[in-house]
Amino acid sequence: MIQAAPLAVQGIFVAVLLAAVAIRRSAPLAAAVTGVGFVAALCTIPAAMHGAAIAGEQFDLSGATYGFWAVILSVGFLLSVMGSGYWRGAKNLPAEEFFILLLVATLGACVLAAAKDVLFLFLGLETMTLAMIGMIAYPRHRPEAAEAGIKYLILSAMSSAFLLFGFGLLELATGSLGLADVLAAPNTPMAVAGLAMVGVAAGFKLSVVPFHIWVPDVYAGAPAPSGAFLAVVPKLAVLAVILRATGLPGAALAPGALHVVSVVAALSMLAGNLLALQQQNVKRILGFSSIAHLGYLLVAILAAGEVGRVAVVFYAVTYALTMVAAFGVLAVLSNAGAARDAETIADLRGLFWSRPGLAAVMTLALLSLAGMPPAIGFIAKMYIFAAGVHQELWWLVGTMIASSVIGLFYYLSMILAMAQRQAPAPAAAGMQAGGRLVLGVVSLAVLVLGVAPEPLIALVKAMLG
Amino acid sequence: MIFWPAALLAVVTTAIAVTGKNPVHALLWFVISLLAMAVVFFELGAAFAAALEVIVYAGAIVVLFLFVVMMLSLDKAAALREESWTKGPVWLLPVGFTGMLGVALAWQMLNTALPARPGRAVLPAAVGLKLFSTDFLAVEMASLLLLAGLVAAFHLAREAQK
Amino acid sequence: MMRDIWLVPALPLAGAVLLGLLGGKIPARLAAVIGASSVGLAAALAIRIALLWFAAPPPGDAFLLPLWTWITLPKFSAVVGLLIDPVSLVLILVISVIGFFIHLFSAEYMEGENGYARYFAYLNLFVASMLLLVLANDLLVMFVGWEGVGVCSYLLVGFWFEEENNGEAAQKSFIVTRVADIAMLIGILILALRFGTLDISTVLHGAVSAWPPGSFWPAVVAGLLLVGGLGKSAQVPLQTWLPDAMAGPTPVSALIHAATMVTAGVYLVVRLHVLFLLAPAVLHGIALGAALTVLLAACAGLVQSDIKRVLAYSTMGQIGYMFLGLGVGAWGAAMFHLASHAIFKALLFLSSGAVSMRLHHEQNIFAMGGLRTKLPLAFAAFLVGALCLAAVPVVGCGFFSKEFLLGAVWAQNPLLWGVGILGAFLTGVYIFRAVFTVFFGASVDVSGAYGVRVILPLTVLALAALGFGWLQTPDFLGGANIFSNVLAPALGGAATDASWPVALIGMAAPLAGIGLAYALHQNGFWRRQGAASPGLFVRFLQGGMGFDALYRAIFVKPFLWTVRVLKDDPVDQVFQLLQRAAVGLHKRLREEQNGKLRRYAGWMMAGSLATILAVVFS
Amino acid sequence: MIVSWQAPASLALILFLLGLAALLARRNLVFVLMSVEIMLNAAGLLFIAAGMRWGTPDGQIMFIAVLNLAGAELAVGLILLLRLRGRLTTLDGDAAVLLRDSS
Repeated sequence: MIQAAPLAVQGIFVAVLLAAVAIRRSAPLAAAVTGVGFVAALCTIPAAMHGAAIAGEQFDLSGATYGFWAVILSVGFLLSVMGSGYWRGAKNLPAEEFFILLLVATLGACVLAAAKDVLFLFLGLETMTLAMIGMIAYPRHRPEAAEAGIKYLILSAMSSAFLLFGFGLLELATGSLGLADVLAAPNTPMAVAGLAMVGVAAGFKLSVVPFHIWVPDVYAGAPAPSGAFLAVVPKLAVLAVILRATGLPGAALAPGALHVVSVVAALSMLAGNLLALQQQNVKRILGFSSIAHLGYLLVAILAAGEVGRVAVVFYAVTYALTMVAAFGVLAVLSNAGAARDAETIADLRGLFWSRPGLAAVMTLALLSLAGMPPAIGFIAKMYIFAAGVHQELWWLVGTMIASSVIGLFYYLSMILAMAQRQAPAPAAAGMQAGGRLVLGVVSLAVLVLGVAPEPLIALVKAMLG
Repeated sequence: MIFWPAALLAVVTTAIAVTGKNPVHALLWFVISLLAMAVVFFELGAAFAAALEVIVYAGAIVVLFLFVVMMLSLDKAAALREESWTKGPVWLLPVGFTGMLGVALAWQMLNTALPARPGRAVLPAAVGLKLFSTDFLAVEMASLLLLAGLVAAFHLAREAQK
Repeated sequence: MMRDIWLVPALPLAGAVLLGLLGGKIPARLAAVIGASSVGLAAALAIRIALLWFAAPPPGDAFLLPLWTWITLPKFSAVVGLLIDPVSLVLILVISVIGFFIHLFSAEYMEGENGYARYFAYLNLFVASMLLLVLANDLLVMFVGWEGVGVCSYLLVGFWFEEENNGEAAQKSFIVTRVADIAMLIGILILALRFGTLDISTVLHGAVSAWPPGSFWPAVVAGLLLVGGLGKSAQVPLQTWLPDAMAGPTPVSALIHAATMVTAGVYLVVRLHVLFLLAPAVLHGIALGAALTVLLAACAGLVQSDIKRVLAYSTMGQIGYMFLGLGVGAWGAAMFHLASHAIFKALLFLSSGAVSMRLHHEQNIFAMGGLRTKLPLAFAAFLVGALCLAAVPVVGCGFFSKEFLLGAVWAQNPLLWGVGILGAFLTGVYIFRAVFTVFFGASVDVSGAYGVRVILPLTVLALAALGFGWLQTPDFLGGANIFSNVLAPALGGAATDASWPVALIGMAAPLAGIGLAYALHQNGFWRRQGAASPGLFVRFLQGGMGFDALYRAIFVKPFLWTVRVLKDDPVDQVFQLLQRAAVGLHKRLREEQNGKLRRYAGWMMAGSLATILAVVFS
Repeated sequence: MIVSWQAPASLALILFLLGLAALLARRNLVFVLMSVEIMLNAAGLLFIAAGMRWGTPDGQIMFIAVLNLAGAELAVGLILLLRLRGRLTTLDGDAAVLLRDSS
């Protein structure tokens, strides 16, 4: 079973980490074990890919899955490095559990991304969600974190109930819990209702309009590294599932459902950007921005075809890199022991003067989010645009352009705020060398891949086979 | 046919539980509802699930719930507040929404003619065999899920006990 | 050697990166050396390439250096490459050489300021973006430079911004240029969809073979691209951002107005002139808008008291002349005016900066006076610049380029030529208003001496301003055609010379303007105008002294109109309406983000219900 | 002993809706958590009904997974509820509005 080695390695490292924490509580050690775990899992991917193909029942071990695993594990690794710096600021808060939760949540996400079966899909999803709740509410001294945690817990449980009821209906209609069987269900009313309920739950996980309402509060309440995880990993995993599902034979959506998804995409793009307009809290802005970005991604999913699929994966990678960079800047600026993170625009004001490197990374991230060259976001948006034009989804493409314009306002006003002259803000406590390393790597990727994206695109194409 | 009375009991007790004012009473009604559900499971031939429903759900989960609620030591003011929070109009929109959803789902569900085929009891042995052969990874995953909950709860609870 | 062209934008870029990374860790002196030398090396390289080029032009008079493939889509691809042809060659020379002198000047001007290294980083990035813009072989790559220029100008304009009052102004200028860029992007996208590539020569060939002249699509595309160009070049109706951009340090204004940024619109039209020829209606629009800009800028220039604003409006007006030339198809003349304007406008800005350096960054011309003797170098430099700007015959490059340009306009449309002459007259009035007010009359106290980093740029630029014009002279002054011959392979042959009466009027108009400015200086009108801020217009009339009737016809009406237009700018209103609509929607939407869990669950439920019902019953 | 699939499926739907209505209506977080449990339990019942209809053990395995989640989630939920109560001295879900758009 070399093919599932990345999962096994992660599982082993969960056990190793638990043992390490049990023997000696030390945050640097826990961070190191976690980081090594992610790297080890990443290293097994090439070997796993070259293992003999097997027709497993539970996991879809295709190139696309390995691709998503690689991205998820990389994000996990980056966050483990970032987290080791971030939590150092909180003196009375043990950080070891954060790394356990991070490792478990990532494993859950990997299982979800690969699941071929409702049982594993559900278990992976909920493992990830539950660990994430712990990560969101992690700073115990912040009431906002607890509030964000319970809001996320209840609303995600509500969506899980919808998901389960939907799959229940689908099982009743088809007699199977295999994802392929369920999606190829005969078009009976019961199956349609089940798919609709599953779609609602997917909408929650992707946080698209009208299931977006929890996003800003939870992003704002979560500590910055958890916010980055929340913004990136669940979406990647769910996208992996959706991409696989839409690629299955006989999985074409009914025209009615297509229209619903189109409307959802358009509303997400517009509402996400409109909501972000006059916000003062950067985490909220990133939350709203993520809503809009998932709207763009839905356009690529609707476009389907080879271009659309490449666009989905490429955009997902772009989004992951950019969000990690943006949240990473906040994490480096923040002090985990404080009552709140450095998260308002006021905290960023004058950053170009006090911390030019950080400001440059943030600018790059914001340009990428805005879809401006030379950041990678530009290429990613071009791809979605091309996919939409290819399929002649004119009004969606038009909405995309219009909402991108709205988006530019707040992205660039943040850049302007950073460029404003002000007395330098007091530097955040703690040496966050790890955080800075992460930012360096990520921003380099954002820039280099924005200028020369061909290698990544070739890789994506190869992965999608 | 003990199914129907059990089902009726489950619905009624659940309704009482969710509309209740006193959380402790409501949880006790919820226990009865769960027991009635266990009976329903048993009637459906899922004896294993019925046992789990009694032991784990009614026996462990709700009892944990009860402990916590009792720790909260709710007073008279809380009861009065609860009274004002559950007045009639509060229910208008929720019931309207769920009603519409219910009609739609019931319509879809009952309009579907599944091929005629008698239902079949699934014995605990079959469940166990599947669980520990092909689905053994699911057991591992479930343990990880519990681990996630455990670690999160452990971390979050620690200071509260201080 | 040609293959080294990539170093020209890469050197300033490397300088920017180096300065950005090292930031405050290196001494200020070293930062200045890195900043100036990177552009200086680029300039040297550009000159060397130009010399090689003139010695032996490559076949086809164009050299393409493909770098790498940027985007490959099924129906679209973009290759990053650099294209040298006469047009881009002239522009990289202008940008890098003038950019170098501005860097040199900045090194002294900005001494002791906070963020010295960062300032040079931005400046280098600015130059690099502009070089990329003009060297790009592909519209998409060009757009990268285009946006880079925009971002850098924000950063540099924001360099001095204090916290409170920048929001409004920055937002406004941002909206204006953004709308322009989006229009341009849409135009580019149409081309991409139609031709599957944005390689400029492929697109132009495709356009010529696919679209008959005067047809619909070229007009639409040219119009959209033009909107982008108008936005960057601050032409009516997208001019409103330019006065706001005066908040930055003076050398930045020099860079924006002379070598980079505002000329991008002109370059865009010249580079794509084949496309614009397919859309005669758009060309007519360009000419009309340019005429309007020339007049508006001249009128506005007459009433400014901030010296940088006077120069800002003069830029608007001079770019208007270039567009006037473009509107009548005189591409070469427009390019010549671009180059000559770059020289004398850099000179004007730097010398005005040199003046305000010695006056504690004072910029109000009425707070100056009599500086002729106290700051002879600045005076001489500013005077040369002003003579060029006013197009005083034979003295400076401005005369030759304006003569060349207006001659071409006359051949096409005498009416537009008339507007141009009127503009030339007004230009003479307002720039010499500034000259007389600042350098003559009662004197103010100044102290300090200039270092070599100020003297050298002023001297070199002044000499260049005096000499550059002789590259292209009218027949009665020798008829040199060096400049237009250089551009001929890319832009076609030289324009015809105007007949002597026309040339004579063209020469007389600025002189008349200067005379008027002198007369008004002598009777103290300008000073009174400056002293009376509220009742400005009334005093304006009172001080007329017999010129009332003339004023009423020439200044007053356009002035009133200008004031009205600028007061509640109709274009601005549209932008504000859009902004208000977006903000209104935003407020409505955010009301639902009230933090209440039950409300959130309710929204999720409503969304789920709507989704499920829509899926189920469709 | 075995009934048709319609009866348990309808029962599951009714319980699901009861839980949903309570989730939407109740402000007391104790009841909200209980509603979540009811909804999850109803979904479990549906799986069991489906398993019965097709005679496969999948339904019951899903039920066990759901039960697993219900327990773990409740534990975390209760802890968070205790924390919030410590700060807010109330169990009102609508009172936890530290995070919102301050308009």
